[in-house]
Amino acid sequence: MSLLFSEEQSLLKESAAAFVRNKRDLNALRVRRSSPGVPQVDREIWSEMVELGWTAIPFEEAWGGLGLGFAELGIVMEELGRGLVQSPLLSTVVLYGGIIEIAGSSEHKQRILPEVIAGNSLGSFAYLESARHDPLHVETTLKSQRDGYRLTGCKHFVLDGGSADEFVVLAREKGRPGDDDGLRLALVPADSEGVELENHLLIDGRSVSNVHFREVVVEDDWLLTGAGPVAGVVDQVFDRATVALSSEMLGGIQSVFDMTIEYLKVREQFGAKIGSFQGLKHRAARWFCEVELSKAIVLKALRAIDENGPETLQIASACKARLSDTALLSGKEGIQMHGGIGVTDEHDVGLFMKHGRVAEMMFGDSRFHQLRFASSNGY
Amino acid sequence: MSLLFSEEQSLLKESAAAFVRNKRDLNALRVRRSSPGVPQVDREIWSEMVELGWTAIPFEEAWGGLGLGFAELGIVMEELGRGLVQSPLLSTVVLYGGIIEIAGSSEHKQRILPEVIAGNSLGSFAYLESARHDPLHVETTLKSQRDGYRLTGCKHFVLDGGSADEFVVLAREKGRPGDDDGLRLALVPADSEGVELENHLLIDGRSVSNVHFREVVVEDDWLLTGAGPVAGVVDQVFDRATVALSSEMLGGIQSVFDMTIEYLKVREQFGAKIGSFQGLKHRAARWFCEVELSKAIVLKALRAIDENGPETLQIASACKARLSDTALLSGKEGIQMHGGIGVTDEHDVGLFMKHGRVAEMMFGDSRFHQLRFASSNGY
Amino acid sequence: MTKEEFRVQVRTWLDDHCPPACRGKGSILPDIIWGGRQFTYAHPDVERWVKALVDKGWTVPSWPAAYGGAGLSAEEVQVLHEEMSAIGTYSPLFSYGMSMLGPALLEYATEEQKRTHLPKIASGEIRWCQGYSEPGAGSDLASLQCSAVRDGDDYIVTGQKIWTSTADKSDWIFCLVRTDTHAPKHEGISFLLIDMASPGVSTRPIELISGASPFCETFFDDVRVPVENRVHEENKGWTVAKALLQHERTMLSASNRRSKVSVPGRGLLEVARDSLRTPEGSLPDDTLRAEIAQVQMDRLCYETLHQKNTEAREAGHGMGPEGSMFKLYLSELNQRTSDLRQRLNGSDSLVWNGDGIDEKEIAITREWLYGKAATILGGTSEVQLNIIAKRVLGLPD
Amino acid sequence: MTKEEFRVQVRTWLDDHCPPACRGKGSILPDIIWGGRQFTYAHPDVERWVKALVDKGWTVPSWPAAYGGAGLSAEEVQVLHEEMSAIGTYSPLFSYGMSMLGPALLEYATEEQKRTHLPKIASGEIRWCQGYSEPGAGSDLASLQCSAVRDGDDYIVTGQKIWTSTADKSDWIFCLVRTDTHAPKHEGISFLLIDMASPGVSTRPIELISGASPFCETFFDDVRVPVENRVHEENKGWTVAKALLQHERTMLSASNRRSKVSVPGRGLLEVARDSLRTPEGSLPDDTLRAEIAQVQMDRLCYETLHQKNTEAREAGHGMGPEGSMFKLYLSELNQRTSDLRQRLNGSDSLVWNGDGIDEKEIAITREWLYGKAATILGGTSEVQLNIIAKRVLGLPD
Repeated sequence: MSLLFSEEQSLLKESAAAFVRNKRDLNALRVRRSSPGVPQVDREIWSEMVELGWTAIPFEEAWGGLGLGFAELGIVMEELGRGLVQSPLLSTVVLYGGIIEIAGSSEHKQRILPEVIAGNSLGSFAYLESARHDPLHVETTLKSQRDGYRLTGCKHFVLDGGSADEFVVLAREKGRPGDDDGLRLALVPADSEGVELENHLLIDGRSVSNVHFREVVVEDDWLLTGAGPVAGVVDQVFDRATVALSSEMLGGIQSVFDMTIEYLKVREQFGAKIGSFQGLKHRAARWFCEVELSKAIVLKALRAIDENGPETLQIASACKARLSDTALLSGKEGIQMHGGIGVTDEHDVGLFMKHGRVAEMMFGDSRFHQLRFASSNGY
Repeated sequence: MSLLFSEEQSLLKESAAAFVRNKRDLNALRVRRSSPGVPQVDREIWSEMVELGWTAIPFEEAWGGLGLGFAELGIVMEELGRGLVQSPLLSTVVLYGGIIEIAGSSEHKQRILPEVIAGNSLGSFAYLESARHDPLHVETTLKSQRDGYRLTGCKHFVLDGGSADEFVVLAREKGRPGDDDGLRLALVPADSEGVELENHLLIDGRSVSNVHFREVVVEDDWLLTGAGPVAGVVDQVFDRATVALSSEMLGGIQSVFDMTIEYLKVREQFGAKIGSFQGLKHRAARWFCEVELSKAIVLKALRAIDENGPETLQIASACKARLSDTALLSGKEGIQMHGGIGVTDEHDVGLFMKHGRVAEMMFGDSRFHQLRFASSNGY
Repeated sequence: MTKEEFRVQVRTWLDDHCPPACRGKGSILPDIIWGGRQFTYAHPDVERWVKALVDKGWTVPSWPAAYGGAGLSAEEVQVLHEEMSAIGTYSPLFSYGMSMLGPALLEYATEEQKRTHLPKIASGEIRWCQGYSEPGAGSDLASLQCSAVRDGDDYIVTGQKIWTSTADKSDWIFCLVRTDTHAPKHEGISFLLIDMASPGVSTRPIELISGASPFCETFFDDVRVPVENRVHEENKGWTVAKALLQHERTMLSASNRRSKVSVPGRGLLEVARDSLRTPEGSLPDDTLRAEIAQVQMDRLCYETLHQKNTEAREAGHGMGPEGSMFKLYLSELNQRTSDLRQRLNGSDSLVWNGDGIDEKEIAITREWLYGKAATILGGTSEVQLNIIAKRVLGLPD
Repeated sequence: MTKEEFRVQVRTWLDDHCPPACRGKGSILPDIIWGGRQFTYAHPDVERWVKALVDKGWTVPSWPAAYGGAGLSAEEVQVLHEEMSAIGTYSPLFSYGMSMLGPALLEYATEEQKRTHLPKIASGEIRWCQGYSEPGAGSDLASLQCSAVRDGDDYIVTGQKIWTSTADKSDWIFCLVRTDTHAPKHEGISFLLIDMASPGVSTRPIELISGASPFCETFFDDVRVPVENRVHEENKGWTVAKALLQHERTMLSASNRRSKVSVPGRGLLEVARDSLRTPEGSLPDDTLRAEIAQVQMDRLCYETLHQKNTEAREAGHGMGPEGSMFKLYLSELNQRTSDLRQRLNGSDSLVWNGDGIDEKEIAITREWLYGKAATILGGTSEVQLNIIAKRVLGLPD
């Protein structure tokens, strides 16, 4: 598949860019961070995104979708990242909707996907139980009872958890933490008895929750798959999520890069523009290379998701590893090259650095993906 | 112990520096490399070193030594490294003599150490059986027979093996490759029946051998220790060897650094001295920091060997890891900053780069020592 | 008096004057007491201990007794530190007055200036802050614009300073101001001491990416400063500034104060063990083991180099421009360490606030963010690299 | 003719003209045939195949038929490559004449020059080398000193060139020479074509840290060169040189030719499996797994970027100064790869010669050493960084 944009894709990019120029409001992010309580999803912006059809992008037309793919969704994510515009696209469309699409029965799809596309229903994926990304480390148990199942455990870092209507929960029916066997995926409405949330605001303004499940009753038809290995589904979902997130990171990275290069051209010290100093020039040029490599691999990975070939996992991991490293570099150079002003809260570069840092660690940092890439290549 | 030189140490440094200025002959190294056959140790230079008392430095006066330590031996090694003057100090004094001193009986010491000090006897340590440094991976077997033992196996990368009169061989009496138990150290004269050598010249002009042992008869009193664990002795020997080698590396590193800084001051391009370009300036300054850190840790590690405290192993590994990294950096920057001339055989910088590369990998590269440091700190 | 006689004297005095509450493991002594007019002691024992030190001149033991010190030799100072360490105590009084301004005054001030200001620094009565940087003059410090125009026996000071650390809690500020706008930039600068209670001085705290910070902006709006508060000659302030920057770098390069680790909060290994659920033994991920080992080994190398340098200075070699190397390397090493620690801590260290989150939970995060400033403030890494290249390596301009 | 009609034609022609020995897995085709007067074919089938390609104009299919090409469009060239790939064959003729000089001649040469030189490049009859660098003019290419003084209808050329790749095997050399010593350095340079059989031309091979090399020094001792061998105007040679450097960078940035890996010898993983005694499954050391994965992922990223760039060029966007990025990144990536491979290979890759050692044993070592030149020759990494900073990012001088 070509790495260049089709005409439709170029138009989508323009429309997303216009939306972001309009909605971008970094001061609101600052205010939000220092207000008490953890904010909910901004329903107003969300409904505008829904109207633009973005929630429909990756779903089949049968469910009301546009039948497009990640090549298109990635364009939107990238533009959102450019302006740090937050939305539940990742939690609701990529994770929640994605899992339903991959592993749900047609009844599940019928019930859930149209509501996701319409923006009426928000959901998320509750999987993490450790500080570092380690999706198979599942201690949460799903126990069969005479009248259905009981779900017990605690999930960390559930994206937009405080706004979700329903969770997909990764739970263990048998085996031990770390086994890739014995896992199940269960749908759990957020208002179920025994579900309790602690909501957290992250350094970049995202919201996540710790979700406790205490003997929550899970009905039979809430289970997404048979008793087969769920690990493959989880891999597939994470491939999608890492690549969508990588697109968002790419947007943020480009903003930091652009604002820093611009600063190098105007800031004067020692009687010269600081961009004329070769020490900074060479670093800027190397940074440019990393940004260009990042752009390329994101394009390839988005297309790999859509093609769903045998190398998708490797490409997705190479993509997330690269974007994590470039985000780290961009945060570091962005701040360092801005000097003192760069570490003040009033300058935007710090917000982008924090956004990059959160995304760098989410769904596995570059170390994680190096080893995942190695394993998937058989070494 | 102070990290500054005592007056005696300063004098030793001066005398070693004078010797090296006198003996330094990099063209001989080039000639040697392209001559057929693998050369033996240069006995003439060796006898001059013996006369200067360098072979006696680390040994007790009881055996004819000077009763000094690695703080002093390191001074000599550093100066030798500065001029790439080769000698069997590492193989014969540090490895062979060192093992006898640590693990030999008093009969062994009586027989061997005075001959080592007098320069009459050369020896080496035959331990390696894999491409990467992995001293416990020992497949060579030592089997008890009615009339003594039989040694069978092949050792790689035996330093100055072609010139050695005797080897200390690390062999396995029981257990499996990788076990730290069941190892023995045996003395084997080089002219024993069943000993066969393949001699190799390394890229930096050092000589090493593959030594085959085929059912070699080993008499009881050739064994250095009881049947206890030898791994501790091996660790101690490698601590000494890595730190002595680190000193030699430090000398080479400083030569490359000095010649490159000098070149930056004289070479002109684009109408200016290339040392005036900030891109190179900043890299030179960072390189300087690494060289200074290397100097400091070598001093500390040499003293740690002499004090033989509980943290010796950690300090020795930190030292070798640092010197390996700095040697790598120095080879890279030394050549890159010299430009085209730096990759020609006629320029000296390449010889120093090769010397650094060999030393970087010998006795474990920085990865090896990172993990050794971690293990010895309990994590 | 021999070294050992002095040691005995110190011991006796400590026995008599150091309250048990200020010693050893359960010591109530705070890490640092900055002093100043806004400061009050939380505990009478601490007050008693500091007063005793002040009376003895041992808060600044190497300064002459006439200026609040005790005139001790370097060797005696060493003994004093050793003996205090031995009973687990120290002199908690610390300030920019003691570490930066004091040494500069000793070198450049008039006798009257020394007698006026140094004893109040030694006793902690007056807290000082530093007015160097300006918004337009960051790395290029000497391009500063804050002006002082002579008017009779006063200067009229107008302009803005930034990164004036703890200005809102300080009593006086030492400032670089421009007294000649026509001279080359290094030759039109003077060094002034300004009472922050003077009319026209105001401060505003700076919020950093890590949240509230000790840094302020300080504004001077036609502030009158007596000419007698100028240190050294008019337009020769850069000489004083350079000496002072050297002291600052020396201070920043000390990897730790009183052997407390410089990066606050839980150690790397502790975080890794929690995060990887491995309370003891080998950690399950070799790549992380290697990364932890690398920063630990680098710190060992750095501390060794620092020790070597300290020994060399004690043996009479001066601290030269290589001070830049210490500032450069330590700030970057600390950044690498807290970056790794935050990464090991995983998703836990991405939280800013919310249910059940208190300051302790986000200490690692705040420290990581705050540490981003370390390679910028006090001279950027780039400036340090320039200094090393030029003044240590002698590379051409 | 439609694309598909052309495809059918190509297939038929290949069926008729490509000998079975030059196709598929067991193909006897060498990687590259450089041609030139010193060259002779080792196998008649190879000679037959190359002659057929030459007759058809398909060694340089996009060049006009009048100059030895076939005048194919970019799309047709693509089809040609696809069809040759499909049967496992290719056009082995390759030379600096084809990749660098030819495109420059097409742009700047006179009609007569084109008709004289291009067909002999297309047929492989004449092998060309490049005379750009000089000992005193490395990165600063334009400071070259080799002089050409006009004498009637000739130039008299005197001076030295270095890094003249394969000069000892070449027939002609294209050279930058100084024709005006008073003009600014870029404006006194001319571009000459010199027959190496001319009296006064001599060459000497350069030995590199990796051993014997294709590079030479080339000396010009009062060499007479007819004025008609100057390409473009006198003193305008830098214009030609710049175009040619662009072609060189494009060539160097192609990660591989005909999908063979660019780093010769055994692959990283193969070496690691041997060295770690792990013929299959997960390698025992996570740090090494991570390092191998990193270079493999970086290569994937690089190849993707290269593909994107190629697509953009095919869609009509020109190759701009970002060509520097490809040269920079690929040379460093290859260095990292061979550095890691050599490290994985451990003590085996430190050997230079001795008992039982042949060229095959030290291939990894030689390649690693030879690769050190990649970030220097063809424009150092520093020069590429300068170009990116200035011409791509627009940073000020």
